[in-house]
Amino acid sequence: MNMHLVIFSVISAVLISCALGVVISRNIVHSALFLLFALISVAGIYLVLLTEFLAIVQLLIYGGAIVIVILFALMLTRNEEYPRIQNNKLWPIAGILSVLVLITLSVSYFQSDVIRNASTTISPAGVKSLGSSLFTTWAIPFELASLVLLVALIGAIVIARSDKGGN
Amino acid sequence: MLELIHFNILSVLLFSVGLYGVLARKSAILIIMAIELMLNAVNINFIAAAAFKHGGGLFTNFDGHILTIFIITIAAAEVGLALALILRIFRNKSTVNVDQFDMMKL
Amino acid sequence: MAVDCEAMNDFYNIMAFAIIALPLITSLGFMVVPNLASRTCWLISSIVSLVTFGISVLLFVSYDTMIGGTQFGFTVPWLSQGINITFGLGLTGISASMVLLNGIVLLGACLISTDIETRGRDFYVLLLALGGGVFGVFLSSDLFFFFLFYELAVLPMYLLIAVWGSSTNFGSFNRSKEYGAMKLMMVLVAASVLIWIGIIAIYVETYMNGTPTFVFDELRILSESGLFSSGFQNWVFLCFMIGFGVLSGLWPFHTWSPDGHVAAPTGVSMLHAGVLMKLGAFGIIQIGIVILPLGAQTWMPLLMVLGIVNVIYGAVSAMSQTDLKYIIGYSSVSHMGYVLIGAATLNSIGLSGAVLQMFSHGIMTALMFVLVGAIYHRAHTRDIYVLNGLIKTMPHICVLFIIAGFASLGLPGLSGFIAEFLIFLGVIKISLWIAALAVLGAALTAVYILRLIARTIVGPVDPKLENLPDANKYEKIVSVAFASILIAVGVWPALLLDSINVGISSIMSVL
Amino acid sequence: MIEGSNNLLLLTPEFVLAGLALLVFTADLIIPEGKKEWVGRIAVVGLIGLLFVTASTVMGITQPVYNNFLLVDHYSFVFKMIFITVGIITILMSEEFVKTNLTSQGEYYGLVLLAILGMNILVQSQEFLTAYISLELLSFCLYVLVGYSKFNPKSNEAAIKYIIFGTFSSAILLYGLSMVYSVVGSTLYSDIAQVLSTSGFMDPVAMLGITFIMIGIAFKLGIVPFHSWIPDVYEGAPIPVTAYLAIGAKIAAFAFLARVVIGVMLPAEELWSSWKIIFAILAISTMVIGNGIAIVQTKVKRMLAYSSIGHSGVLLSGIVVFGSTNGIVLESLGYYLVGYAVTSFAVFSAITAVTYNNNIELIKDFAGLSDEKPLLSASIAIGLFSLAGLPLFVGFTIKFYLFSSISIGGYLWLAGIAVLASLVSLYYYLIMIKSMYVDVPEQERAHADITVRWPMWIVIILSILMTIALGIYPDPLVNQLNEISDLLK
Repeated sequence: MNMHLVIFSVISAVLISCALGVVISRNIVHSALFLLFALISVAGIYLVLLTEFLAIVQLLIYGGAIVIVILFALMLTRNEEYPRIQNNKLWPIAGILSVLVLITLSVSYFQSDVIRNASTTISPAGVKSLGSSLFTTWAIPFELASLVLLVALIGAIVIARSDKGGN
Repeated sequence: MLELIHFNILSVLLFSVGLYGVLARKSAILIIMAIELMLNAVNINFIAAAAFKHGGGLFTNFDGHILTIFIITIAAAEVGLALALILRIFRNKSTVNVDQFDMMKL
Repeated sequence: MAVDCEAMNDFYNIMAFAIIALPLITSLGFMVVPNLASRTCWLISSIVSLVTFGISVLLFVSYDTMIGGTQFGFTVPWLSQGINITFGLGLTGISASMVLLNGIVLLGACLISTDIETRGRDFYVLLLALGGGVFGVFLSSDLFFFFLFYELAVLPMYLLIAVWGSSTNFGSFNRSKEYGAMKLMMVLVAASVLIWIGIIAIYVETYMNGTPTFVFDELRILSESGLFSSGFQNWVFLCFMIGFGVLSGLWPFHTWSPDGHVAAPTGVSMLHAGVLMKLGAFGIIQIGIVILPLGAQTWMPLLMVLGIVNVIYGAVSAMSQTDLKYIIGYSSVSHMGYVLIGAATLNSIGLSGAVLQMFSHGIMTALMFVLVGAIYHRAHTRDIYVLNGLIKTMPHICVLFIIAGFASLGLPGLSGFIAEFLIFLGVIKISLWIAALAVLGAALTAVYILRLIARTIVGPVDPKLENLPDANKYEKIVSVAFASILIAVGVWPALLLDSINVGISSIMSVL
Repeated sequence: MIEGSNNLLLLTPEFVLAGLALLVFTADLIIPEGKKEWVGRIAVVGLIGLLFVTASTVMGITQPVYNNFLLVDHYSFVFKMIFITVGIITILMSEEFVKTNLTSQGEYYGLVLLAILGMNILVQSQEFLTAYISLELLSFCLYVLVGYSKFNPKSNEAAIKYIIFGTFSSAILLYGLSMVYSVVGSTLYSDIAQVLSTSGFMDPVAMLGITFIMIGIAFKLGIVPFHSWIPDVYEGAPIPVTAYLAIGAKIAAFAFLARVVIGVMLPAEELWSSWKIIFAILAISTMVIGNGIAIVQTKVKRMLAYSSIGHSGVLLSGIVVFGSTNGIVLESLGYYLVGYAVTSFAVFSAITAVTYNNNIELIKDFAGLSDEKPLLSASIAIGLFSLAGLPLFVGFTIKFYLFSSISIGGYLWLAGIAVLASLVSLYYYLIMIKSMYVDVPEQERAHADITVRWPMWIVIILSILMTIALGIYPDPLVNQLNEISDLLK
C-alpha cells in the first residue's frame, strides 16, 4: 500500500463523515463544528496534493474566518430552535437527487479517458510562481476580486448597521 | 498509487453531500454551510487537476491553484454578506428558517 | 410633361401617406397636449376626419381605371439591414373603394360621437388611431406594414369598448362590456397569430430562395414563377383563411363579433362593423388569393360552405334576438357570409360582387348603428318588445332605418341588391345549390328585417316613448348622407364597379 | 505575458467607472444627510460622461486584452452602452424612492455603479474565472440592493433567498467549470472550444461540466425549471431594484450566455446540435410556464416577474438558431433587448412613481389610476401593450424581427409557439390595463398623494418616446447593432 494513498483515505474518510455530520446533525452548533473539521480535512487534502500555500490559506480563511463568522452569527442570533433544526419536508427527494448526481458524476469520471490517462505524479506548486502568476496573468480578476470584497464590506455594513428607522 | 480520479471521486462525494444539505435543510445558516461544502468540492477538483496534469497539454501554469484562491476569497465575502443579512432578518423577525419566510406567497 | 407627371405622382404619394399619418399624428398630439376638453377634441377629430375623407375621395377619383394596377405607389427602405423591410404604399382598384369606405365611415363616426363626455380626449386618441390603422391596412403595399397596421387597428378596440361601451342586461342575459372587449381582443389577436405565422412562412420561403421580400408585387411575381409549392400554399392559405376569416366573422369563429358590436359605443360599432370586419375579407382577397392562388383553389369549397353557413346561421340567430344591436350584429355576420361566398367563387363576377358587398354593407351597417345608437340614447333600451311605434316620435330616424333595412334585405335600387345579385350570379356558375341557399338567406334576412320594422317602427305608440326627441343635427347629416350613398350606389353601381373591376381583373390574371 | 500599455487603454471605460464609483462613495461622506440625491446626480453626470468616454475609446475596435481574458469588440461595446444607459435611467428613477424609503442613501448609487462595472466585464470576458468574478461583482451589488430596504422583512427575505440561490448556482457553475478544467486544462473559452470541437470528442466529464455550467447560468437568467427565485426576489426588492434586476441583470446574464454559447459551444458542432434541442425545450417550457403562471397573479410585481420569465424564454429561443442562420438573429436579439429595456422602463418607472409613498401592490389597487394620473397610467398601458407585442410600439417590431430571424433559421414552429405565448401575455396585461382604465376604485382618490418629481418625469417621458420612436424608426439602432452579428458569421 502506498503511504500517500493511506493518508489520503484517512483524511477523505474524516472529511466525508464530517461533511455528512454538517448536513445531518440536528444541532446547528454541532453542524458548525463539523464544518470546521471538514474544512480542516480539506486543508489536509491540499497537503497531500503538495500545495502547502493553499492549505494555509484554507486554514486561515475557512477555518479561521468563515467558521468563526458563522459561529459568531449563531451566537448573535441565539435561537431556541437551534438544537432541533428540522429538515425540509422534501428531504427524501433531495436525498434521491443527490445520490443520482453522485452516481452520474462518478460514472462519468470512470468513463472518461482523459481523467484515467492523467499522469500519476503530483507536481508541487511553488508559492513564488503562484504569486507572480497571480499578479501578472491574473491581474484583472484580482482587481475585480478586490472590488467584490469592497462591495461585500459596504453591503454588510449597510445591511447590518442598526440606525434610525425600522418598524 | 494516488491518481487524479481518487480526488475527483472525493470531490463528487463532497459535492453530493453539500447538494443534499442545500436541498434538504431549512435553516439559512445550514444551507450556507452546505454551499461551502460544495465550493470546497470545486476547489479539490481544481487543485487535483492542476497538480496531476501540470506541465502536460495546455497546462502550463498554476491556473487551478489561482482559481481556488479566488473562489476562497469570494466564498468568504459571500458568507460575510449572507450572515449580515441573516442577522438583519433575525432582528426583524426572530427566525432564520427559510420556510418561515412565507410572506411572499401568491 | 414628364416632370409634371412625376410632380403629380409625388402629390398623390404624399396624400396617400397623409391619409394614414394625419389621424395617427393627431392621436399622438392629443396624448401630449394637456387639458383638452372633450368638445375641442371632437371638433379637431371631426376636422381631421373631414380632411381624410376629402383625401380618400381624391384618391378614389384620381385612381385611373384605364391604367389599373397599383397606383400612387412608392417605397422607401425602412430597415435597411437584416431582414430588410421597406415601407411602401399603393392603391389598387379594390383598395380605392375600401379607402373611400373608411373615409366615409370614419367621418361619420367622429361626427356622431358628440355624446362622449367622460375622458373624451382618450376616446378620440383611440378612435383616430383605429382610423389611421385601417387606412394603413388598405394602403400598404407590403406584408410587414399590412400586418402592423392590421394589429394597430385591433389594438384600440379593447379600451374603446371596455371604457366607453355599454353592458347588456336583459335579466336572463348578461354580457358585460369588459367581457365583450376582452373576447374581441383575444379572439382577434389569436387570429392574427395565424396571419403572422403565414406571413413569416412566406418570408422564409422567399429567403430560402435568395430573394427575401415582404412586398406584395414582388411576392406576386415570385408566386407566378412557381416559388411556392402547392403543399406550402395549402397550409399557408389555410392560416390566412382562418386568420382573416375570424375578423370577417367566419363561422364558427364569429361569436366575438356580435358581443363586441353590442358592447361598443355607437361610433366604434360603426367603424367596427362597417370597416374593421372588411379588413378580413380584404386580406383574403388581396393577399390570400393573389399570393397563394393554388391554396385558394384548394380551400375555396370549404370557404364557400362556411360562408353559406354564415349567411343562414347569422340570419337565423338574428331572427331569435330581441336586442336591436344584437340583431344588427348577427345580420353583419350573415352579410359578411355573402362576402366570403363571393370571394370563394374565384370568378370575376363573384369577386366584384364581394367587394361591392363589402362597401355596401359597410355603409349600410354603419347607418343602422347610427340609428340604433340614436334610439338607445333616447329610449335607454334596445329591446324590440319594449320599443313600439317609433315612427310617430322619431320619423327621421325611422324612415332612414327603413331605407337601411331595405338595403340590407336587397331591395332593388339600393346598393345591397346589386352586390348580392352579382354574388348570386357568380355562385350560380359554381353550384346551383349554394346559390339557392344564398337566396334562401336573403329571404330570411327579409323576415327578420320586416319583423323588426313591424315591431318597433310601425304600430301603436307606447306612451312612455311618446315624448322622445328626434335625431340631432349631426345624426341627421350623417344618416342622410349614408342613406344617399346607398341609393346612389344602387342606382349607379358603375361609380364603384369601374375601379373594383379593374382590381378584380388583375387578381383574375393570377388565377 | 502583459502586452503593451495600448491594451490597458482599451479598458479605460472600466477604470473610469471604477473611479467614478469610488468618487461616489467619497462624495457620500462629504454630502450631508438630506441632500443625498446629489450623490445620485453626480453618478448620473459621470455615467453620461462615461457614455462619451466609451464611445471615443472602444468604438469600432476589436482587440483582445490581457492574455485573451477580455475581448473588446463591437458586441461588448453595444452592451456596455446599454448597461450604462440602463444605469443612468435606474438612478434617475430611484432618486425619489431612495429619498423617501431607504437609509444609507449614498451607498445605493455606488452599488448601482459597481454593478454596471460587473456587467461590463462580464460581456467582454473570454475566460470563465474573469466571467465568474465579474458575475459575482454584479451579484453582490444586487444582493445588497435587493435587501436595501432593510426594515422591510420582505426585502430581507428576498435578499437572503437571492443570495442563497445565487451562491448555490455559482457553486454549480463552478463545479461544472472544475470538471471542464480537469479535462481541458484551461478556462479560456477558446481553449475549451478547441478541445470540444475535436472530432469525435465526447468526454462524459466535459459534457457534464458544460451541462453544469449551463445550469448555473440558467439559474442566473431564471430559465424554467430554475426560475423559482425570480418571483420572490422581484417582489421583495425595492421597486427600482426590481427594474434593475429585470432589465440590467437580465440583459447582462443573457449577453453572457450568448457569449458562452458562441465562444464555447458553436465551434463544437456535434455538441451544439444536441444542445440546440435542449435549448428549444427549455425555451418553450420557460415561455409556457412564465406566461401561464402570470395569468393568475394578483400582485403587480409578481405578474411582471413571471412576464419577465416569459421574456427569458423568448430570448432563449433566439439562441436556438445560433449557427443555423447568418448573424441576423444576434442583431435581432440585440434589438429585442433594447426594445425590452425601454418598454420595461416605461412600465417600471410609472409603477415606481405610483408606489413609492404608499404600499400598493395588488393589481386591483391600480383601479382609477387613469382618472387621477393619466400620464402614469398611459405610460404603464403603453409599456404593457408594447410588451405584449402590439404595433406602433417597439414591442411589435422587436418580436416580428426576432421571430422572423428564428424562422429563417428553420424554427418556424418555435416562433409560432413564441407568438402564442405573447398572445397569453396580452391577456394578463389587459387585466392590468382594465384595472387602471375601467374598474372603479374602492375608495375615492386613492392615488391623490402621488407626487412625481422631474427626474422621474424625464425617465417616464423618455421611455414612452423611445418605446414609440424605436418602433416606428428602428433603422439607426439596427444599423448600429448590425455589426454585432459578425460574431456569428
